[in-house]
Amino acid sequence: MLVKPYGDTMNDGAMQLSFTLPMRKGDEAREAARVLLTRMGLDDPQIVHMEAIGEEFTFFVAYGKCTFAVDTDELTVARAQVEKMDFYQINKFIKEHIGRKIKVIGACTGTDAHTVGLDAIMNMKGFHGDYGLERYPEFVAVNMGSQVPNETLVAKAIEMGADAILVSQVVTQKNVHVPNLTRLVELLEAEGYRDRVILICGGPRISHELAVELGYDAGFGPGTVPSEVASYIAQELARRLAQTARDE
Amino acid sequence: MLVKPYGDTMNDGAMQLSFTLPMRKGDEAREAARVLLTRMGLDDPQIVHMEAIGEEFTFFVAYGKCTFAVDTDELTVARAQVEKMDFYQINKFIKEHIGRKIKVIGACTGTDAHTVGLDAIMNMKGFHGDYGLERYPEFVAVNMGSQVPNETLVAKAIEMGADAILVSQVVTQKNVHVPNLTRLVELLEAEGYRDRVILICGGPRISHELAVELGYDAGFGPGTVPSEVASYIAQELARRLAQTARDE
Amino acid sequence: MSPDTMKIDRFELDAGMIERARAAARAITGSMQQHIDAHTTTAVERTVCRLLGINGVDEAGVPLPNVVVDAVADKGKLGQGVAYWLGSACLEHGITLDEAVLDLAIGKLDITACPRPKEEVEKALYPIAASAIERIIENKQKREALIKKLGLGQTPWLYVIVATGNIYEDMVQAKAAARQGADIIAVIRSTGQSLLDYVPYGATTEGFGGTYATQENFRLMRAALDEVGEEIGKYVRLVNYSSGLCMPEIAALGAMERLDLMLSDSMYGILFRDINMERTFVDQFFSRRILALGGLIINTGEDNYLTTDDAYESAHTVIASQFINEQFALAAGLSPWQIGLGHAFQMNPYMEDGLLNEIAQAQLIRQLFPEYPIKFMPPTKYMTGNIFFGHLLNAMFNFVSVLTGQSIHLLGMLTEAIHTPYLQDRHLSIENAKYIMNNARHLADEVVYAKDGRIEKRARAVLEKAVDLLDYIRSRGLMEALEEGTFAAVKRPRKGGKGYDGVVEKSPDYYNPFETLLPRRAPAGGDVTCW
Amino acid sequence: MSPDTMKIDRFELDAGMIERARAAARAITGSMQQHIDAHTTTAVERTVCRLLGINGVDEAGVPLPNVVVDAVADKGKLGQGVAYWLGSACLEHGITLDEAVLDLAIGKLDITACPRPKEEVEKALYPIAASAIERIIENKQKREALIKKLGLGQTPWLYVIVATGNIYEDMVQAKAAARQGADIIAVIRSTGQSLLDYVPYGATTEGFGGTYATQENFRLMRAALDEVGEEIGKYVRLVNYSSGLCMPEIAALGAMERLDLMLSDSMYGILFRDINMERTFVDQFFSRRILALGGLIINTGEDNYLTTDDAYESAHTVIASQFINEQFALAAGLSPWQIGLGHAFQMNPYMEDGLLNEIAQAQLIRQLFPEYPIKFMPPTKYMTGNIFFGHLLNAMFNFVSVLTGQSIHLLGMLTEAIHTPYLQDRHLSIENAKYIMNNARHLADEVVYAKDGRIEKRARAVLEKAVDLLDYIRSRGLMEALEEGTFAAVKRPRKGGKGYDGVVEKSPDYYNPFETLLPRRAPAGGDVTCW
Ligand code: B12
Ligand code: B12
Ligand SMILES: Cc1ncc(COP(=O)(O)O)c(C=O)c1O
Ligand SMILES: Cc1ncc(COP(=O)(O)O)c(C=O)c1O
Repeated sequence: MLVKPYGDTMNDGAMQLSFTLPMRKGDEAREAARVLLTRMGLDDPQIVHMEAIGEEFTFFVAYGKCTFAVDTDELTVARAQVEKMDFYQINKFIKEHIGRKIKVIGACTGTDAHTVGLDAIMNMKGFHGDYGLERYPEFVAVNMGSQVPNETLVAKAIEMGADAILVSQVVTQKNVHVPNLTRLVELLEAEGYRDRVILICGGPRISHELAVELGYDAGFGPGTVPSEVASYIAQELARRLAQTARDE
Repeated sequence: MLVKPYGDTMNDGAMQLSFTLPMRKGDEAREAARVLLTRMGLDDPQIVHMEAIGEEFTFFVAYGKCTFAVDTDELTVARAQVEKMDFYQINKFIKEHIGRKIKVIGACTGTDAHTVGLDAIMNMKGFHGDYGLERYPEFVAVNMGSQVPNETLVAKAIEMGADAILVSQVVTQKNVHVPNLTRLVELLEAEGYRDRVILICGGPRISHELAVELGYDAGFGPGTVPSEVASYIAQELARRLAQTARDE
Repeated sequence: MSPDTMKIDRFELDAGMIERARAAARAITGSMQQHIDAHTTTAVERTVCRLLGINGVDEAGVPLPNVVVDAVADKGKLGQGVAYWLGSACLEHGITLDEAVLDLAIGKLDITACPRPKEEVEKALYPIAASAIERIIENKQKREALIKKLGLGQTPWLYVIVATGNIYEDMVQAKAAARQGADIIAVIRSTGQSLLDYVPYGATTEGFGGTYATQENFRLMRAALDEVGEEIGKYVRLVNYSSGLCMPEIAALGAMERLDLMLSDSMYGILFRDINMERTFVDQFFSRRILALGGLIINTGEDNYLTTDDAYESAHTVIASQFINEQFALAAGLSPWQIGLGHAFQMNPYMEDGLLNEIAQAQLIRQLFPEYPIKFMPPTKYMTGNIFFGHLLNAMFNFVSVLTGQSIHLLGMLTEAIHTPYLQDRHLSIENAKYIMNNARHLADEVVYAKDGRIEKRARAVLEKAVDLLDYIRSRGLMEALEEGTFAAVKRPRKGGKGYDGVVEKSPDYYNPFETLLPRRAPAGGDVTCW
Repeated sequence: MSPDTMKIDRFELDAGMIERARAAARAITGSMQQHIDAHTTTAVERTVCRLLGINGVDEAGVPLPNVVVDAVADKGKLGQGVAYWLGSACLEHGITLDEAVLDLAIGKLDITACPRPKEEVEKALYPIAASAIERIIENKQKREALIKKLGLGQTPWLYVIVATGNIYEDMVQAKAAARQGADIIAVIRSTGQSLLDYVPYGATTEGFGGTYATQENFRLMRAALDEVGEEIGKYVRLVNYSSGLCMPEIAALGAMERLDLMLSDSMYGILFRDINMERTFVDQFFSRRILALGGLIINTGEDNYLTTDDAYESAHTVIASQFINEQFALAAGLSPWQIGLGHAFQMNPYMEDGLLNEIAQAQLIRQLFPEYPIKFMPPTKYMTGNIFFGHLLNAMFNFVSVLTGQSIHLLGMLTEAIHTPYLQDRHLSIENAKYIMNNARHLADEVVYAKDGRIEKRARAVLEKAVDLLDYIRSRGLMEALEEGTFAAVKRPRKGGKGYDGVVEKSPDYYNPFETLLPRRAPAGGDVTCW
């Protein structure tokens, strides 16, 4: 199916935009804004608001009609492959398929001090009425908290023999999280531990796609609940163990 | 100069968008939104909000980095050619260059009943402290008000021998103003009066560009003040009279 | 003060002043009643046709009520009333009403040819008229039953418009809005419909800035809302506009198709559509009697004054007009719970303490008309293309509404200055109202306004000016005042404007079966009678 | 009640309860003072260096204050104070301070080698220390003169952040913000700066989520704001963060470069940066004494508690912490007009009557601390990517601020959940605040809260819980309470956290020339002394 944005009529393509141009407010700035919108494939672009917001800056609000459509049949949705299970199912699954407790370690790495997201996944109380990993009898969960250097995390993970590492990255300005996340992969590889662990990252600007691109096994974005993460870890670990058993 | 949208750093290209897709909320809808933004030339598109707003509709707020730039040296700004004059200068100009009062007639045509904009230009009190045409001693201004059929306007214009016709169009949904404005031009042509009058339209969605495209001499958009319109009429009429004098 | 009246009686107002206002308004509307009772209009007569079941269009697509009324008017015989001639023709030729209309439409019959004694005609038409009344009453009962079963939302009721131009698209949007939390859905009419001297026919898919009001569109939307209402467990109300050259016809169609509210103002058409005033006063009376019977709530249009006039300077004209609309409404037999007087949040947002003035105005109106379902209209005048700023004006409007206990709350759209609402605009506006009203739900119970403070003083000053204006109108006469531009800064000539040729003096033998079947307040100013 | 106190004393509160709170807080901070007076820290000693004019970096880019302090610490001789050793070295070798530092930096000199009698050292260093004090006082006077000349904005003062990471880009944005109407500009620090145990050097152009706080950046921004201030005719104030491992150093740099406000909390670093508590309590005291002298306003960080704790459930922890911060501040010699206690608008926006609770809290704080420039922080926790909804939360926050007379109003950004502010975000936020505050300017004078109503009751309940908590902390001890997770739902071990190794017990011959030059309240709890 082809879809286009919808204002008040199917396929009208209506979109709202706002942006700033580093130009003095006036006819020329308005025209620049219009041309820009046209280049973006917007039909009938309307500059509905133009305002000076600093000596050489002009703020615009605009509407236009998007001329592109997306074929929904051709979309490929990147998402960690999991079958959703609840608290009880997960613990049962681990007992049956793993036969021992799963060890996980989590941290907000680098200079990041935003612990609320990681805590939501790891702490007892969990998130949105969904228990955190600490509450699962079949998980051993260590939460190292905020601003943990990658080196410290790797050392601790190896020390405890972690099956999974959970990294939270919330500050993403100027893409500061990208080198930090990459560095962790490099360190794990250097230690020869990368293949022995399920490596996961999460945060408001993290997508599964980005995570995979950076060398992680999975990524979790906004609104994630702990059971999704627990399901993934349990199933992925079971899959890997089965694989190893087959290989041997 | 090449300009790009500005968020917090020169040329970062930052833009905000919001739109609705006729799809059920979910990963697929998010991906469709992302693909759409990519097609529009937005780099690093971020879907920052996704919400179901009806059975089969999802609302998105997004940010992205525009990859297009506009060369300001190549912009051509469509605008009625006028030298700005004030109330006194205009009256003086008319006395000197026209030598008689200028007759103008205005109306909100078709089904449009939004008189405030036209009144702002024509009535005594004017707009933003700028007197309306009725106040000018050198103008004879007739305001026919709202919902005037094109036929009635043309008849009255011919009857009074109007030098300029001022049309206001505020309702523009489904482009209803376009056929209505076009029809007026056709009627004037049929009556052989088109060349004898300065034909002007105005309204919140009217641009000079559009006006010219539809066969008008000038178009005035939001924020227009009466003296701009008066300056234009006076100068344009003087130009035409001079032209006729030369031709004869 | 009981806890309940405390919520409403926030200001110390001079009761004598309020009584003076009502007395003046009663006098003003009372003298208009003579004119009203002495005239009928083409619109009223078409409405009689519709109530008698005349429907459909002729071969040229002209609605049959127009065909019938025009035929009678052409003969100059509308003074007797269209019902009189229809009844006569049926009796004369021994045919049914439908047959008479059919024959007339194909030019086979001149219904004005054979007048019959009025009593005979009355007898013949009474059962048909009574069954029309029956249908309207049944609708009213159906509504009451559904409300009892499903309930209504909390006040202020959130009222949103749909205006795609296409009734089927409107239905999608209306259902989405109801799911998002709207309590009331208005289908805005196409630009210019109010100037049509007929009601279009059938389902329509092409309107501009709105969707045509037709009986079929009413039916379709009613069904859609009933459906979504069952789904969400709330009776979702439907509104249209009983304004323009077809004011009473639309009222009748609305009553027949179970609409729940109608925009219905005694002067809006005069001021904003340049409809002749003599016509409007007659039409509004007949319309409202139908709405009274149907149990619809009317919404008056004082809010519109503030689109052309200044909301601070002319605040008193809104109040004065409300007193007039109130008296016209009572005269037409409407009950207090049906009288949704209108006002609006339209002060310049850059005014220091503007919010205090808005609170003063909204609270004053609440207190002057404690039993009425007051309709509060959103900011539109100062809305610009800056949707972010517009969203804030709407927020403060939502705040004032919940703080002052308004009843019918028309949601402002952040895109007001740009286009008729998109689906997402409506969503954002409903979200806005729900957040603020819930978050400030009981604030009204917790704040008291300082005695003789800025807010109370402003309310008193507005009331005083309103009373002075009413006294002035009373002394001048309402039509004369309208000629002078008293409201909305608009001047209208008594004999000018659209539809004046449709005003007809009733002849002494005028007959309209609904005159006696519809409610009205006894002319003496006593109780409502349903004769 | 005089008209002025009426504005502030909106609630009937039990005066005894308030006195109990203050007494408890005084006891809590009083027992901490022993620890404070008995210790110094690497940060305090570096600050001494900075005040003595030691600036610049060594060849490896290490700031000279760190080079000096580390050298002394390495010898285990920090207990005497770095000034003692510096003074000794100068006397011993007959060199200037600069020369001593230079020689030390290149490894030519061990300054701890030759201790000299304390009185001699004192005599040698006094003129240098006094001139540092001089410079700070001059800055204060310069500020006062500029304020007198240019004036300040109306309260609530609009406070916005710039955070591009690049000081030059920040200057552009700060000037634009000032032109748009901001009163106060904060340059947010780069993520992680608070954990650096040194202050970076020079102008910086690469920060993440903020711009490094350096002396040169301070100077550049101060100049930019002075420039735009002249242009717009208003003294635009500048803020930075006296938090983290360099708390007192930043205070000193701020005082030297005429910053006007400093984030300065007695416990923020402990709770939110896991900085050791023994260190923090020492550092905060010294920092604040410098700020007291410089005439800077401090802003405390109780607002942060509500980012991890629930704003409704834990409202009382904010109040309790404010009483503690107040006493620490008074102990450090700050005047009431300098004590900007912090709180925030962070309740769940979907809570019915949430706004009433926000009003109760804001008004309660206003009333408990009537003379203080209260800092009100915007909603952040419930901000999402829905910027339209976020703009509304900010609107209601702005409303509560003007309604309850807050002083320092940090503007919420509609893009809070997305990125550090864009130029247009800041513009929209300033527009939001200006609209609402102007439109509701005197509403505070016009509303009275119902006696024993929901709002007043809530305020009383919060106060009671706060007093109970303070009594509990008094009985347990503050450090113990922090170990238990009393604030922000965060537990910290007394001997854990960052920077613990920088805490040093003062030896009996400890020398710090500023001990006697900076203000503090006489330990007995009496008046402020500048010895
Ligand atoms: C609370 C908060 C703080 C608190 C943090 C307290 C704490 N202990 O966490 C305090 C006040 C200390 C703070 C400070 C700062 N903050 Co802050 N803060 C926020 C705020 C308001 C909420 C974040 C939050 O708690 N979200 C709630 C959680 C539940 O959501 P979440 O993190 O997305 O987590 C979910 C998913 O992403 C996922 N997830 C997250 N992590 C992980 C990990 C794994 C393994 C998995 C599986 C899933 C997962 O699951 C979670 C549950 O669904 C946001 C703004 C906002 N409203 O979003 C700014 C925000 C994140 N902060 C920001 C900044 C810049 C800072 C500072 C750097 C500012 C400064 N210069 O001083 C400082 C320094 C912090 C530092 N060193 O990191 C910026 C980041 C900008 C950017 N995009 O880079 C934001 C967006 C605000 C802004 N617009 O400027 N902050
Ligand atoms: C006031 C108003 C009304 C009043 C009009 C009263 C009156 N006598 O004018 C009332 C309440 C009656 C009304 C009714 C309707 N309205 Co209306 N109304 C508005 C409103 C709030 C303000 C318009 C206004 O007065 N602007 C102020 C003037 C000064 O600005 P302006 O018109 O742009 O004029 C300036 C320039 O454009 C220019 N200009 C304008 N005309 C001319 C002409 C010439 C010759 C020149 C040189 C310059 C010029 O100069 C002026 C001064 O700078 C707008 C929303 C908004 N905030 O913009 C909706 C709006 C225009 N209305 C709208 C609609 C749909 C209607 C209705 C059709 C709704 C309905 N179905 O019932 C009705 C019917 C009206 C009809 N038949 O035309 C829509 C139009 C949507 C669209 N883009 O098509 C709007 C945008 C609201 C909305 N979002 O739905 N409306
Ligand atoms: C009383 C009343 N009738 C009708 C309308 C709508 O206009 P129209 O009659 O053109 O549909 C309004 C406008 O809001 C109104 O207030
Ligand atoms: C008291 C205090 N200091 C500092 C900060 C800023 O954090 P950082 O110290 O990491 O720069 C805040 C946060 O808003 C604060 O409230």
